[in-house]
Amino acid sequence: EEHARPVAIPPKVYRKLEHPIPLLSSHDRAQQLNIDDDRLTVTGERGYSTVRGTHSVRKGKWYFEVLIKELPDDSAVRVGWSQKYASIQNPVGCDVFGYSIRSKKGTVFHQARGKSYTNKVGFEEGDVIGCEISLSPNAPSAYKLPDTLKEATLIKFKNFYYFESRDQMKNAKENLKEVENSSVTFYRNGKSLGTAFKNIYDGEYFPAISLYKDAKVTVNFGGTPWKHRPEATEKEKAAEPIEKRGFSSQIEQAMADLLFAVDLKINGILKTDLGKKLDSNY
Amino acid sequence: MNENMSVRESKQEIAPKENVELRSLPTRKYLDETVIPLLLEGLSILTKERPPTSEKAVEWLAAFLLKNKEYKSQQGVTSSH
Amino acid sequence: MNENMSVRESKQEIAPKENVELRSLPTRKYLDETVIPLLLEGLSILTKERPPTSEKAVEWLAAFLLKNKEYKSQQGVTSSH
Repeated sequence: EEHARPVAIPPKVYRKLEHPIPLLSSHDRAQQLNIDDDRLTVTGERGYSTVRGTHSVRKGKWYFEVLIKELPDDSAVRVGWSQKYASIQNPVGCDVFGYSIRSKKGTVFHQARGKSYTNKVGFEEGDVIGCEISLSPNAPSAYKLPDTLKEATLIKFKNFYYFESRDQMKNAKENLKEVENSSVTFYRNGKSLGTAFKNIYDGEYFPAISLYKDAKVTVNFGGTPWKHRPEATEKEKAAEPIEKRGFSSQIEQAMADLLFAVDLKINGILKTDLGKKLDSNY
Repeated sequence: MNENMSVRESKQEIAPKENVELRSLPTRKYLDETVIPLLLEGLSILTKERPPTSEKAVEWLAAFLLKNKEYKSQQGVTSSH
Repeated sequence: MNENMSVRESKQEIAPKENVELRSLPTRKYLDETVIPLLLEGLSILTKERPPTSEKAVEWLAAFLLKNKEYKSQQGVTSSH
């Protein structure tokens, strides 16, 4: 039981579950974090650790809010955008896969380097940090479809099942490309603080929240009205709430699964008998 | 006689179910029950036919869909020419 | 001025490639270059429109594909209602 062999599940038997509404992920997070039942409020546990949102973006301009509920003296918060390979036992922004802003002095982080951004004015309890990302439609992965996970090997580790993806991280790190016009911007209570990072790396970005000690925050992906509506800075299109990814990512997942089935079919692996109820749930 | 009766009845039973419940299905289920199975067949054949431009490929797929729109009730599909 | 040039150039580059090389692309690339972007738009709007039967849904999708057959992923689409 302890050392379960990796179990390959036949692809046509399962389908990646897409939660229809963006929330804090139940598995893509540090297990020690305390997430409330609504999966929108999270409290820190000792050292810095991270929880990511369930839904990601690859192109367009997107926004979510983080309300700081509790920020005891020795605690801290970092919020921003993270690719899936960023470590969850460290704060977002500590490696190449993340961009974040910190409650203390409003410092912004990428590759563990801190940069002053708000001339040292930090955030306190009751403040709302707005996180915006703008990803160019010309980015290499802008039109990529989500993974179907149908070929990933399932590993059991400490009573949790994970998909084995060690090598993918290494080659993702080696192939990072900066993308012109892709950027990250943060807001304080709806006021833009200007572009924090320009020409950011190409990739699939998830909302990410990191907490140090017992800081407590509540995230709003747009399911409820913004506490502080982000001011429309330039004439450009306003950012869309991450909430909308709940629907559009299901369409993308349906297409990804369909193309996986087409591949099985043209290679003679999947037999479908149209007209009668299909037996396979690909 | 009996055989047809049941077929006719079962057809009537299907029709109403389709109209009311289909619209209330969750996104993925709605797509599974309407277009996905036919798209699977169509895209598989499309990769063999390979019309030379994207416009022609789109036209081919649209024609395939229209030709087989009752695929759920009939048996199998017919691919054009 | 420079901004527009690059966009227009990239468009011209696509056109000739379409006719000759498109057919020799690997399967997935062929589908990506021809029908996938438009199908994604179509499935998204189809799921919002929700025709009540699978037959009507297939018809709607076919009509959408035909109406937007010159679609390139970065332009808009017109949805028939």
